[in-house]
Order: sequence, then structure tokens, then C-alpha cells
Amino acid sequence: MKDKYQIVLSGVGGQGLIACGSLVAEAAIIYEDKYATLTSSYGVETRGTFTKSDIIISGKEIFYPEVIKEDIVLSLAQVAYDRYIDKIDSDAILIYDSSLVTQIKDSKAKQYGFPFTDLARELGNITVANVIALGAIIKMSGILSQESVLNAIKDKYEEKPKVMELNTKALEKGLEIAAII
Amino acid sequence: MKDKYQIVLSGVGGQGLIACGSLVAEAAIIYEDKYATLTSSYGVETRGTFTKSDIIISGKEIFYPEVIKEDIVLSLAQVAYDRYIDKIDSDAILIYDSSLVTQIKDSKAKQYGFPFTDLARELGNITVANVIALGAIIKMSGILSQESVLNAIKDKYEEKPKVMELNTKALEKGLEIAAII
Amino acid sequence: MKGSNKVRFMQGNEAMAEGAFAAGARFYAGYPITPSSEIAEISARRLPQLGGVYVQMEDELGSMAAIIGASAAGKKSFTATSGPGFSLMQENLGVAVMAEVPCVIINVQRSGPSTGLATKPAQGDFMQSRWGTHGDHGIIVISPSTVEDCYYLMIKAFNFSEKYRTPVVFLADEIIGHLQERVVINDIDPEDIVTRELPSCDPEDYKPFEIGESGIAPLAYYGSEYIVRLTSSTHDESGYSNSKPENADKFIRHYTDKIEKNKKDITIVRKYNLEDADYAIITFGCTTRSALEAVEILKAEGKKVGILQLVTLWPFADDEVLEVCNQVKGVVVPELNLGQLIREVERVNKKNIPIVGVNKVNSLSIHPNEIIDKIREVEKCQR
Amino acid sequence: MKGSNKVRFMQGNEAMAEGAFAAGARFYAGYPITPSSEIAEISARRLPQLGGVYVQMEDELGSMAAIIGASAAGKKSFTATSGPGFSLMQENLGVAVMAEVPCVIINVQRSGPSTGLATKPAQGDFMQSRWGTHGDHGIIVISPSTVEDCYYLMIKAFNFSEKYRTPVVFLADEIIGHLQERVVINDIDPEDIVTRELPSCDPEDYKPFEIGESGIAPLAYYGSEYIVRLTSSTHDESGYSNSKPENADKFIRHYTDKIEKNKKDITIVRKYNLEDADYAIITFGCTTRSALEAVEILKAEGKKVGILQLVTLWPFADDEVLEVCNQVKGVVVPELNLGQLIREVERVNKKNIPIVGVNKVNSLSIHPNEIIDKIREVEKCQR
Amino acid sequence: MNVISINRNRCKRCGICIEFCPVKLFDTEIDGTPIPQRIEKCTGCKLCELRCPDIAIKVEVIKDERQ
Amino acid sequence: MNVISINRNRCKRCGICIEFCPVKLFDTEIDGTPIPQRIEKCTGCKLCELRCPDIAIKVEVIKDERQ
Amino acid sequence: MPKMKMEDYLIEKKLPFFWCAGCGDGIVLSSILKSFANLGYDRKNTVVVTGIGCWGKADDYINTHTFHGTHGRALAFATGIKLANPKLNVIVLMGDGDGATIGGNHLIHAARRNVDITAILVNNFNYGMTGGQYSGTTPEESYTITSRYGHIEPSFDLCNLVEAAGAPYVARGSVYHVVQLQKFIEEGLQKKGFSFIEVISTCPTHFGRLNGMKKAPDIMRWIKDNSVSIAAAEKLSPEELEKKFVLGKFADRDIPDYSTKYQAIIDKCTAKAAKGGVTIER
Amino acid sequence: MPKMKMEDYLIEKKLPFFWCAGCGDGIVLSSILKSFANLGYDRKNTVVVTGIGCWGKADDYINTHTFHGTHGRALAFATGIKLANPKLNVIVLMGDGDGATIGGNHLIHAARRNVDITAILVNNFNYGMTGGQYSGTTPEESYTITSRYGHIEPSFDLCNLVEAAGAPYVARGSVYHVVQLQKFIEEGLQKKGFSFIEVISTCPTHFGRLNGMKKAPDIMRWIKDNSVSIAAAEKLSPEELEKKFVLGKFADRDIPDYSTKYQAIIDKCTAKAAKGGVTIER
Ligand SMILES: Cc1ncc(C[n+]2csc(CCOP(=O)(O)OP(=O)(O)O)c2C)c(N)n1
Ligand SMILES: Cc1ncc(C[n+]2csc(CCOP(=O)(O)OP(=O)(O)O)c2C)c(N)n1
Ligand code: SF4
Ligand code: SF4
Ligand code: SF4
Ligand code: SF4
Ligand code: SF4
Ligand code: SF4
Ligand SMILES: [Mg+2]
Ligand SMILES: [Mg+2]
Repeated sequence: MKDKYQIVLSGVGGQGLIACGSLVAEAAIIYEDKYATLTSSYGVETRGTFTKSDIIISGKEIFYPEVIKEDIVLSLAQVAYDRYIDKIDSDAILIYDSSLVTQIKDSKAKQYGFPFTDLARELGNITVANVIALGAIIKMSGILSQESVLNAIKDKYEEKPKVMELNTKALEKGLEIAAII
Repeated sequence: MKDKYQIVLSGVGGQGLIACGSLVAEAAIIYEDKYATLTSSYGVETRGTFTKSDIIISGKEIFYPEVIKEDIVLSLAQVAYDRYIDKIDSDAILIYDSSLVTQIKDSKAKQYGFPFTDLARELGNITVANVIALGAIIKMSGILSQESVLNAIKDKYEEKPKVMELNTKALEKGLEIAAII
Repeated sequence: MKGSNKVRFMQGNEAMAEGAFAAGARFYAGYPITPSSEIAEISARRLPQLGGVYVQMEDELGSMAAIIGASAAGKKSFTATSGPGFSLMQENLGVAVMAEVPCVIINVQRSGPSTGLATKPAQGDFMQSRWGTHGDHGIIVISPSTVEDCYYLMIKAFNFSEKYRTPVVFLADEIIGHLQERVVINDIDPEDIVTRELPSCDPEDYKPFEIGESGIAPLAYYGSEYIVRLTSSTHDESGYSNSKPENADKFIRHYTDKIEKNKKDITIVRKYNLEDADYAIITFGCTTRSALEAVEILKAEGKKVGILQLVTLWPFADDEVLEVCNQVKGVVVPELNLGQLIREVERVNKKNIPIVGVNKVNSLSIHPNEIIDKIREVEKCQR
Repeated sequence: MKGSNKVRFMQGNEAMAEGAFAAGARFYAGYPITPSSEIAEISARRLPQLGGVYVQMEDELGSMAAIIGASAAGKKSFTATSGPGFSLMQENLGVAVMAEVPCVIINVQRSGPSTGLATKPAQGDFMQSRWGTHGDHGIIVISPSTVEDCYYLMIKAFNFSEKYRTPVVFLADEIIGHLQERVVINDIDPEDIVTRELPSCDPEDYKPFEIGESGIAPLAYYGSEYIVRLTSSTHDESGYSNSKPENADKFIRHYTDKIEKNKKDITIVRKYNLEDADYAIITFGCTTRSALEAVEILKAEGKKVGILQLVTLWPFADDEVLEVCNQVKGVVVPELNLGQLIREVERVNKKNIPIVGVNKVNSLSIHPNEIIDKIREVEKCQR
Repeated sequence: MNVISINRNRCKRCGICIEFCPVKLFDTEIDGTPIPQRIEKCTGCKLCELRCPDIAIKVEVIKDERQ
Repeated sequence: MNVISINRNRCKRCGICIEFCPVKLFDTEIDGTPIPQRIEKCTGCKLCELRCPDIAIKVEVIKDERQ
Repeated sequence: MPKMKMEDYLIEKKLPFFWCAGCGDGIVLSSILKSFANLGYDRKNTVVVTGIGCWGKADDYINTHTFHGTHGRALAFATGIKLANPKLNVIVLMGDGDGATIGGNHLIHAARRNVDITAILVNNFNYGMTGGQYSGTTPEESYTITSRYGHIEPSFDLCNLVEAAGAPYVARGSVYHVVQLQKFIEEGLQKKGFSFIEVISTCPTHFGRLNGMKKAPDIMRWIKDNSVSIAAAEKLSPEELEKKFVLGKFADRDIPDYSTKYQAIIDKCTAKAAKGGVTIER
Repeated sequence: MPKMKMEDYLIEKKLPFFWCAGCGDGIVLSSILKSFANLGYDRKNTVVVTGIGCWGKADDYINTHTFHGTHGRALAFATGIKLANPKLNVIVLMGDGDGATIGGNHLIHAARRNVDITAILVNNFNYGMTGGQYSGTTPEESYTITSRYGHIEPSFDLCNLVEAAGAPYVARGSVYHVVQLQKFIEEGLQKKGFSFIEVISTCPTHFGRLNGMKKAPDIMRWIKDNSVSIAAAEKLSPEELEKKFVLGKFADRDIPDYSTKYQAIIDKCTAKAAKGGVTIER
């Protein structure tokens, strides 16, 4: 496993990317005793426009908290996909929501599409598309163990059992579909 | 005549020292083509407490506008007298209002007392004590011509003939009493 | 007013107001504060006579806002205040920077910090006048040392403001504001009055922040054929909010660059006795007068001491100060504060000559002898 | 909170709030503003749990006033804001200086000037934090570069504030304020919490501004046996208005001296890799992280580049900066502004080594490569 | 019959027009976009247009010439 | 009879007590200092004391024991 | 003059608005622009001044002269504009935070001073822009991100306040009652003197979400259900009125405006000056 | 407790006051200190907060805890003091410039927020301290150093404004009507919640001099002649009322004060915390 992972979660405002990023970071920090940073970039005009969160996970202290070279990019919207597809290197992977990203381009990086939003709708709540995606990322990259993320979900929704259950299911769904590839 | 005169008008708030100082300065500037500066020192607490105006008259441009070495000091109150009496040099003169300054001390400088306030009362208005004093100063020091000061008074009270008359009388009274000495 | 080309006896505050009117100012919004209130009082009396408007706002925040609004509506505008009010104006001063609206802010400095001593002089806002509002910006600050300065430099202040579409701070002090002295008021040649460049393009093409040939964007006024969009947010050339990095970079640099790059034009310094001086006094505002008196006294002793008076305080006269530092054996910097200007002199000083401050904060002016004493001290630094 | 000595994932703004509570703060008054609002939101939720009070005032002027009042009434108090609000606080910041009332003001810097770009980072208030309020004064300014700093340095900030009876500015930036990262929260030893010295004299003899042995006047609180008279006017030891020159001199100097003379105690700097460095990066706040990353990269290339991180920004670490300037061949000063810190480095630099800035105002952070490029540039300055 | 047109680029699917049409003539797509149905019921009151926060709906009232 | 005392150090000769004493019992010195006269008329209303801006006048009401 | 349409004042290329789905701001903006059209406003003679907040972003879509100032100070900028050129139509757009919390002092003084400005304050009961903190109009007991335990502060009755400060025209409308709202706006624009129109509006994203009205129609209905006319309000007890929005016109009186009175002074002074020498009254 | 006298709260050694002859400030100060005495205030539990102005210098003569803040901000400082320690008696002294012109926003918000403070505003119709410029209460058509051609701005009816802002106790007295004034001050001090007392007062030096009332008794008489009670005012026409001072109590209602409500939240939170873990309402 690499010593340092640089992950970008991208999409549009309102998709819960920060919340999702913080699950990853919490899992890394609290349950795997790693270092992690999370930064987000947003403007006043973000409602519905491009947003991203940079997550860095490392065994050592992290200095510059922005992603310099992407290892994993998640794109939950076409604008987000378009921004990264030409940019990222061949050793990176790009995962996108095939329910929303419809115009696919060639890229140096490997890319994988999953219908996260459709799957989320099946689970009864499209807001968990991000967590399904998270499951997929974990499965594919191995950056974190499933337990860590499950524990992070449990901590986060301690007082809201229903939300916890939904998110757990979403994570499992992500792990499941990524296993299929 | 000296090239530079440093004059202090001292007293308490409300005695019209600044107005009086500005008559001197206007006379010097407008009617004798000299340079003159006027600065005053007062605090928020001045109502009834010590105030002074520094006037410098010179044939050349004046830099530092505060009196460094007094040539003439006018003291219209005991507090003002007490401040200057021990301080001023032997070549200076101190003129005080003997109606108000009652505790007289020895000094290096020559000192002259006149009952300015009593004289002003005789003229019907104690507020012109300062102008009477001004007349005395001019007469004794010769720093300015009578006409210059009279003209300055005329300019100042152009639109208030009664006030002009009162002030003119006051000036004349000052010139008169100083002549007596 | 007794007419023009006349010798007059005037107060500094009065001369500032009259200078503003002579520069074309026809709008004053302010909130009274000692020792600047005479400027408000004179403006209240004089402006309606000139067809202009005086309005006393509810506070200094509103005063600063109102002069910006009035200027955008086409009237040359100004306000006057002192320390506490100047602090309150800082937020909206930034609006004038960002929206590039010309205006003049007079600060007649008094003894601080905070409420301090309202009737006493100080020069404690030297640094604040440059850095008081948040974020990067440039600003022009001018400081008078005579009552005549109050009049003529005020015209310069308005001219710079109009020419560079920027707020100008007129940093006076209680001594100069309340000083009354002889002034000669000349007729101002209309050529010497600068008024902002108006657009000449097709009204449809007008962009209020499009930097023209002069390096400054022409500024139309509200009510003209040219639609004017002004904003305190980071904006593009048209005045729409814009958060693109390139755009932010361009404009934020512009606010500083338009001042710094025109330093030559903006910088006013005065040199006295500097030609063959061994020592120099670097000074501004009221303290210049103490320095001049000191130099006169020293001259009588045969000492060669010169003065560099900074009339333009900001942008800082790096070149002129450096030149002096390179020439003399030591510099004395008298200030009615605990050492503000001296930091800039130290920054510029490359040859490590001794630089000594005369710093006074007891609410009295600096006596010429205090400067003389320091000159002697600096002399001793020389081995 | 999950308890103490715990590893946590926390946001900078959250850590600042929790740090304040750990320092004993029990009163927050503020007015929301991006990017600091989380501090208000967390305080609104947490303070009543701790028996403390959160109040949203009508504006930042009132917020600053309220924390001064609350502190005088005995509660450790703080507020949080960003550029526009910080500008509005300047007048009352001066009250805290003059009345010597401890309090902490957090400024999470955003892109300016004026309204600017509310969600974007900058370090444009470095100079303002020192000189923003009118008149002479001293002030302590501290700047964090990690989320852990937000917590632990906040405790320091309160400690300095209490120890020196002075306002302390906690100058963060959007990057650190919104950064979420790993922190280890340890139990704070009660010994490490400083609380203002209370008077111990006979209540009849108490004078709220009488400087004691420690160099600082003990401060009683409203409601205690000791009558406390506080004022924004120049005052004597008892807190009565006083316009005597000796008195003004004494106190105005005191506000600066109590900070400058305790520089040793107040100055916090961090040195990385400086031992045998050929070049140095002098930095503060978020930019430190870019510098650290740059140094790591350069290290791999075999270059000896060190970092002097200023944690205490003001009083300025003249000695530490001078030491570095005397050691290295060149200095790079990266800042998210057009060159503020660099002016101070230039001032202190005596050997005329090259000092180069990396100045960025496009609302993005400084990429490590931008620093590396400048290091290479400075290398070339060496013949 | 009146013409009710919806600018899909502007419409944010807030549901206001749908909810407060006095004659409830809108149906919705799954994403919430209003679909004018039962157009014959439209009274031409224009409340949907006036209350649309996004200037996304326009009602053109066609006067019935026969009356 | 009531005792009316004036603190000459505090009194600023504003004339308020003189003007608004319901029984007009004050005369004045040339400099404006109030001189209580006709003290027998004093009703003890204390309005002079209450309205004095300088805490310069005190009225001690002596109850007439005979009544 | 050709008949004008709303679109003549709208910068269509900037649409869709940046506001959230269901935000009342867009409704008020349309009403204003329609009023401009109905009154045939010349956009080159019209200045829209905005504060900072979600509503404060309205100027981005308006085709007249604009000034986007600092948070809370819009009326002060506008005062300068209007006094410098009394011929301009000056319209000020403010949020409840902007206009009545941080900007409260300018509001009452502008009302008192009676400068001929039309102020339209959109009251969505919170600071939308910064994430939903409480403002001076947040209803007691409601929830915001900074009053999570229930808000304890009473809220302003802004119309009452502004009327007490001296404004000649004061009205309250709502984004639900759009026809009435537009009438108030047109009246306000036409009024010579300071006119103030408070608009009860929606912030589904923050105020709505935290108070159980996540969807825009929910808050619209809440506004509808809790609104009463002035006439109806008079019949309610103070308790019944407590949480109601009283809609209607509270003041409509004629008071000479500032610029008219100032012009009289200028005329007097300049006439005297022309006759040689100005004498000061006192 | 021993019976207290005015002198127990007065710093006699500082007398004579710095105020001008005939200035109303000293009359109000005496009334306040007498009220402290009558209510047996413990000076160690009392904080007097002042603004900047002639009246703002009152703290120099008062023997309690004091805070002399910046111009216009006294109520904001006082809010911090009171909320930090609700047991203190907090009294705020402000001028008309201080409290109602530059400080108007703090005034209306303090009134709304209902912090238990007693605010005593001395209205002398101008800025005494800085030389007599007009303020937000300067009567229309009167003369000041900055309205030499006659003032054109309407003035605030401060009691009306503060009542509209929500204050539970509002009264207006005058330095002529000293007995009534002291009654209002005592009531205000005793009122739990924000109480506001406006005092019509004299500034012979500036306002008086410029308006033909150079001597203190002249302005005192002007106040006397132009004052009417609320009851009498009701019988007057608006025109007749125009330049009158209506003296009396305008509001006296019971509204729970801020600290009481805040304490309830603290109690709830800390009780929950004691039971282990705090849950947030929403
Ligand atoms: C001096 C200052 N303080 C705070 C802010 C941050 N701020 C921006 S908008 C806003 C509140 C907006 O609320 P409101 O005026 O009600 O408008 P809305 O967003 O609800 O339309 C605040 C607090 C600022 N920009 N400037
Ligand atoms: C921010 C600020 N602006 C202006 C001043 C100047 N100033 C001091 S007192 C005052 C007005 C005082 O008027 P008022 O409050 O009515 O009190 P009065 O003197 O009449 O009792 C002013 C404008 C100041 N100290 N601070
Ligand atoms: S015009 Fe009226 S009836 Fe027709 S769709 Fe719109 S709201 Fe419904
Ligand atoms: S009201 Fe407008 S934005 Fe909302 S759903 Fe209808 S058309 Fe769309
Ligand atoms: S107590 Fe009454 S009657 Fe007696 S002197 Fe005083 S005012 Fe006159
Ligand atoms: S009222 Fe007081 S100050 Fe005035 S004259 Fe009478 S005793 Fe003297
Ligand atoms: S946050 Fe609220 S006020 Fe702002 S745009 Fe969204 S709904 Fe409107
Ligand atoms: S100037 Fe006016 S308010 Fe001030 S002390 Fe004198 S009379 Fe009183
Ligand atoms: Mg709002
Ligand atoms: Mg007043």
C-alpha cells in the first residue's frame, strides 16, 4: 500500500461531498491511526455549481493539504468529470456516477462508472449516492478497511439509528458493486 | 524693533484669549505684511481652567509655532500669573489684570498690573477686558501700530457696528492707560 | 472669503475646507469630532453657498458610505474626522478602494489610542492610514505642515483621487488643524484642477472597471448615459461579481499597482538644507516645523543638518529616503508617536547608518531642542 | 467531545472554539461572517452546556464592545470575525488596549479588500492586525498553521491576554479555519491556564491601572469588593480622566512597552531544518504548510533550505528573523498578499541578503512549487 | 386555451407553482419539474408566473374570441 | 426657619435656583451668586436644591415645633 | 415613451439566479422589475443600491445603475447618491440582517431624515447568506443554527419601528401575496420621500429546514396561514397577533423630503451670494 | 442596611463638575444618585456605563464600578457586562448624539433584546461636547453650528422609537420636572428588563445660545413652557403637539428579560449534561 493517498471527491453543491470526505478521514484517523486532511473549495455561488473536496491520507504528518497529484478521483456530476478527465495521470483512477455523467471521454487514467444515484434511489434516498461511491472506492483502492468506515458511520450517526442503517446499507452496496468489477 | 516677538496670552477659559490673539495676528499679517502664528492650548476640561494662546509675530516665515521664549506675557487670571511669573526671563515683560490677579510675586521680568476687568466694567462689558489689555500691550511693546489693530477690529466686526464700537473703545482705553505709565 | 490672491490669516481646518471647495468638492458628509469639527462647521455654512450639499450622517460609517455614493453620482466628495472616526471608516474605505471611487478623507490626528485626549495632538495614525482597512490595497496619504499646505495640498489630494480613482487620506494633526497663520490664497488655474476621466466609448460598450490607456478605468456617473455598476465584491471589468482566480489576481494587484507604479507622480517631498548635509531629519506634518526650527538653530552653530519632509506619506518615498540615507551619516526621525515612520526608514536604509527616533506621546509637540539633542546623539554614534 | 487525550478529526474553526473553552472562555459575542461563522455556531451550541453565554450582537462594533464588557465583569471572552468585521472592530479594539481588558479576537482571513471573495483565503490582514486601530498601542497577534494549533495556540492566546491585560488577535485564515485534520487533544493541566492577576490590596486602596510588581496592574471584576473604573480616555492610575502630559506619556508608553518588553515571553517561532540551511523561508499561517512541503521536496534534491515560522506575528520577532538573515544567503517570504510580512523582514535584515516574496492574491493557496521556484531565483542572486 | 411555458433551464423545481395554482393543473416529472396538464382549467390568473422565484414560467392568456 | 446654604466653590451662578424659587426669595451678588433673602418665605419645597445643576445648594427644612 | 417590460431591466444572460430553489428573493425581484416597467423608469436615471446577503445579490441581475456596498450600509451609500443628484430614482434592497440588524441605525435615520429613497427589505427571518444564523427579525422560539435551543430574543416589528422613526410611507407585503406586494412597491416608488416596504419571504434552505418547513411550498403556506390584513388584525387580541404577519399599509403621509428642503437653502444662499455677500442667519 | 444618601455615591472631591453653568447634566446626575440612595444600591454591585459626550463624563463623579466606553457604544458594553453577570445593577448614561444618533442601532436592539439595563438618555438637542452640532433629536428649524440656515431634518420621538423597538419601560422626564424625573428613574431601576428614560435637558452654551436662550433659566423656562403630560397631549392636535415635549410614562409592561431566559437554556443544557451527554434540540 502507498504511504500517501490523494483523493478528490468532486460534484456539485448539495451532494454531500464534504460529509462523505469526513467519513473517509475519520475512518483513517480514528480507526487506522493515520493522518488525514480534508479541504473543500466552494464559492458563494456554489448552490448547484462545481464543488470538490480534497482528502489526503498518509502515515505521516501532512503538510500541504491540497491534492497535488490525484490518486483517486470521484466525479458525481458531468462538470466535475469534465474537469478531471483530461487532467489526471495514468496511475490514477477515476470513478464516476454513470447515472449523471453521460458524456464519457478517453483518458490516461483508468475510469469506472457506476450508477450511484440510481442505486441510491433503489435504497430509497438519492442523498446516499456519495456513500455508495465511497464503498466502491474503498473496495477498489484498499486505502481503508471496511470496518473502519463502518465504525466511522456508526460514530457519526450514533444518535440517528435510521440514518445509520441507511448509510451502512449504502456503504455495503458500494462494496458489493465494486467487488463485481 | 525685534524681528520676532513671542507673546503669550494666558487666563482661563471664556476670557476670549483666542479672539484677542487673532486680532493681533490679523493686524500683523493683513496690515503690516508680517508673518504671524496663533496656537492655543485647551482641554476638554477648560471651562474655567487654565488656557493660553501663543502668538508669534515675525518678519520671516515662522516654523515652530509655540512660544519658546516669552517676550510678552499677559495674564488675566491668578492661575495664569502663577504659571509664568517664575518662568519668564528678565528681558520679558508680564502684564496682568490687577482686578483678578491679587497675589503678586517677585520676578526676573518686569511686571505691570492694570485693572483691566474693572476698566471693562466701566465700559459696560467685562468681556472686553482682553481688548483693553491688548491696547496696553501694543502701547508698551510697540510690536504693532494702533491703526493696524483698529483696522483688524473693523474687519472683524464689520457687520456688528455696536460690537465694533465697544472694542474700539476698549482698545483706546488700553492705549490710554499704558500711556500713563 | 475676501477674494483671491489675498493674504489671509486662516486656521488649518478652515484652509482644508476652502482647499476642498477650490478643488471642486461639492459634497461633504461627516460626523463631528474634535479636533476636526471646524471643517464640518465651515462646510455646513459654505457648501450651500456654492450649490453643494452638507449632510451630517448618523455616524462615520455612514459618512464614509455617503461620500462614496455622492462621488459615484458625480460630485467630488469629502469627509473629515479624527482617530476614533477614522477607525470606524476603515471598512468603507475599503469600498472606495474596491469600487475605485474617488474621495478624500481628512484625519486630523489627536492623542490616542481609543478616546485618548481629544484636544491634544499626535501623529499616531501614520501606519493606520496605510494599513487600517483589511486586505491588500494601495492608498495615497498626504500630510500638511502649514496652513497654506492645508489649502494647496488639499487640491492635490483631490487631484490624485480623481486621477487615480482612489480614496486619498489627508493626514493632518491637531497642531496644524488648529494653527492659525498667514496664508496667501492664489487664484487656482482651472488647468490645475483634475477631474476624473469620463468614458468616451459607445455607452453600450462601457465597462466601469475596464482599464484604459491611462492605466485607470474611466468613470461615468450615475444618471449619465453610461450605466455604472459599482461593487465592493471582487468583480470583473463590467462590475459583476466574479470569483475567478485570474480576475481576482488582476484587480487586487491593480489597486496596489496603480498607486505604486505612479509613485513618481504621486510622491511629494521637500528638501531643506540637504545639499551638503551631514545629518538628516526625516519628518512629516507638524513635526516638520520643529525640525525646521532645530535646523535654524543648528545652522547658527555651523552644523550641516538637512530635512527631508515627506508630504506624500504613502506610497512611501523609498527612493528619496534611500538617497538621503546613502548621503548622510545619520538620520533623526521625530514623530508624535512611538516610532512608526522610523520603521519605514529602517526598512529602506541599506547602509546601516544610525537612525534615531524622537518619540513623544505626552500630548505636547516636539520642542526643537529635543531634535537637536538627538542629532548630537547620532553624531556620537560615529566613531 | 469524546473526552480528553483523544485523537480526533476536527475543523480549524471548531478547534479554535474548543481551544477557547479549554482556556476558560465562557462568553462569546459576535456577528456571523464567512469563513468564521462555524466558531459562532459551535459557541452558540456549546457555551450554555458549559454555563457560559453566547450572544449575537447587532454588529461587530457591538460584539467587540460586549466582549470587553463581559471580560470586565469577570468572564474570559472572545469573538470571531473576518476582514470586514475586523475592520469594524478596530475602534473598540482600541478600548481594550486603553482600558487594558483581556479578550481574544479571532480573524479568519478571507480574500479582500472590502467584501472581496468571502469563501476564499488570504493573509491580507497581517499589517492591519498590528496597526488597524488609531493611535499608539501594542498588541499581540498569533497565527496558527494546523488544526492542532487552533486548539493549543488559542489557549496561549488567552493566557497572554490575561497575563498582559491586553487584547490578543488570533489571526487565522480560511484555509486553516476550514481545514479538517487529525488532532490530538490532551487534557490541559490547570497550571497551564493563566487567569488575570486579581488585586490583593485593601479594597479601598485599589487602583485599576496601578502597575504592580509584575509590570501589569491587577484587574478586579465588576461586582467584586474592589471598585473597578475603566475608561477609553487617557486616565490616571485610578481610572479618572487625566490630561497631564506626564500621565499620557506613562500610559501610552505602557501599552506598547508591556508587549515589547516581554517579547521574549510572547514570541513563539518554529524552526525547521534551519541548523545548516543555506536559504530560509520565513512564513506564517497556512503558507507554512506550502513551505514545509516545498522543503521536503528540496530536501530530496539535497538542497539545504530551512523554515522560520512566525507563530507570534506581533510583537515582531526581530531577533529571530535577524538571526536567520545573518545565517543564510537568501530568504523567501511566501504570503497570500502583496508583501506585508516581507516589509518587516526587510526592515530587520541588516546584511542586505536578497529577500524575495512569493505573493499570491488570486484566492488560491501557494503551491509548494511556487516557493521552490523562488528559492531557485534567490540562489541565482548569489554570484 | 392559455399557453403555459416553462423554462427548464431556469426552473429549480421548487414546487411553488404546482402547489399554489388555484386549479391545481400541474403534474410533475420525477425530478419535480412542473408539467402543465389540464390546461383547459387555467383561469389565466398568472399567480404561478408571479410567484415563480426564477422567472421560469410564463402564462400567455389567449382571449376566447367567441365571447 | 429653614436653612439655605450655598457652596460658593461649586455654584456656577447659573441663576436657576433664583429664577424658579416659587417664592422668589433669592437676591444675587453682582457676579450672580444667589443670596438667600426673605428666608421666612421658604416653603421647604427644595426645588432649588433639586434643580441645582451643581449640587451647590442645600435646604435644611426646620420643622416648626410649635405646630 | 415605449411601454416597458420587466425584461428591459433584467440581465437575462445571468439567469438562472444563484438563489436556492424556492427562495423568495426571485419573486421580489420580479415584482420590482415589473414595477419599474409599469412606471416606465428610465434605467439610466435609476440606481439600485444593495447590501450584502442573498438578497443583496439582486443587483447582479438588474440592468440599471447599481451599487453593491457593504453589509448594512446600503442606505448610507444611497443617501449620498440621492443627495448628490436628487433627480435619480434610488432604490435600496436590503435583507433583514443587512437592513434591520447591522444596518438598523441607517434605517431609522434614513426614515427620520426623509430622503426620497425606496427601501425594500426582504425579511426571511435569518441570515441566509452566511448559513442561517438568527437576525433581529427571527421569531422568538424558532430555531436557527445559532439558536438551537429555541430563540429567546423578541423580534422587531419593522414597520412599526420605521414608522416610529418617521418614515412617510410604510407597508408590509409577502411573497405569497404578490399582487398586493407589487402594488406597495409601485406606491413606494412613486412616493416622494422615504418609503419602506418589508417583504415577508422564504429561506427554505436555512430557516425553513430548521423549522420543519424544508420545502418552499411549506414556508409559502406558513406565510399564507399566518398573514392577516391590518383590518383583520385590529380585531385580534395581542396574544392572537403575536406570531402573525400583519400585511398592509401602515403609513402614507406627506412630509417634505430632504432634497427639497435643502434646495431651498441652496436657493436662498446662492440668491444672497448673487446679490453680493452671504449673511449667515445666526 | 444603613440608609444611604446621594453623597455615598458621589465623588465629592471631583466637584465642581466640569459642566457649564446651567447645564442640565448635573441635575440628572443628582437625580440618579438620589435614586441609588433611595433604593439602597450596593455600589460594589452596581456598574455605571457611559458613552462619550458631556453627559458621558458623569462617571467621573460616580463612586460605583464604572465603564467609560466609546461614543455610541455604551449599551453594547453594558450588554456584555450584564449578560456576563446578571446580578449586577447596570445603568447606562448616554447623550442624544451618543445614544440616539451614532448609537441608535444599539439602542433599538437593546430595547428589543430586553437585557435588564436602565438607560438614561439626556437629550439636550445637540452635541454639547464637540461644540453644538445637530443630532438626531435637534428640532426642525432650530439653529446649530452645522444648521445655521435652520435645521431641515425632522427629529426622533425617542420614546416612541424605543417603545416600537420593544422596550418594556419607557418614560420621558425633564430637568425642570425634577420630582417626576426622579420617580421615573427609580421605577426604571426597579424594572426587570430594559428601561429607557429620556430626559429633556439644557445646553445653554450651545443649543441655548444659538436659539436665543443664552442663559440657563431661559432654556429651563422653554422646557417648562413646552412640556405637556401624556393626558394633556391626547387633547392636542398634531400641529399643536409638533414642538411639545410630552412627559410621562409611555410603556410599563412585563416581558421576561434576556438573562432569565438564557439561564433557562443553561439549566436545561447543564442538567442534560449532568445526566450524560447533551442532545441538541434540532
Ligand atoms: C461587516 C460584515 N459582517 C458580516 C458579514 C457577513 N454577512 C454577509 S451576508 C450576512 C447576512 C445576510 O443576511 P440578510 O441581510 O438577512 O440577507 P439574506 O442573506 O438573508 O438575504 C452576513 C452576516 C459581512 N459581509 N460584513
Ligand atoms: C466615533 C466618534 N465620533 C465622534 C466623536 C466625537 N464626539 C464626542 S462627544 C460627541 C457628541 C456628544 O453629543 P451627545 O451624545 O449628545 O452628548 P452631550 O455632549 O450633548 O452631552 C461627539 C460627536 C467621538 N468621540 N467618537
Ligand atoms: S395562470 Fe393561474 S390557473 Fe393558470 S396555471 Fe397559472 S396559477 Fe394556475
Ligand atoms: S415556481 Fe418556477 S421554479 Fe418553481 S417549480 Fe414552478 S416553474 Fe419551477
Ligand atoms: S426650598 Fe423652595 S421655597 Fe425654599 S428657597 Fe428653595 S425653591 Fe425657594
Ligand atoms: S442653581 Fe446652583 S449653581 Fe445655579 S446659581 Fe443656584 S446654587 Fe448656583
Ligand atoms: S440561503 Fe435562503 S435566502 Fe439564501 S438563496 Fe438560499 S433560500 Fe434564499
Ligand atoms: S456644552 Fe452644553 S452639554 Fe456640554 S457641559 Fe456645556 S452646557 Fe452642558
Ligand atoms: Mg435574511
Ligand atoms: Mg447632546
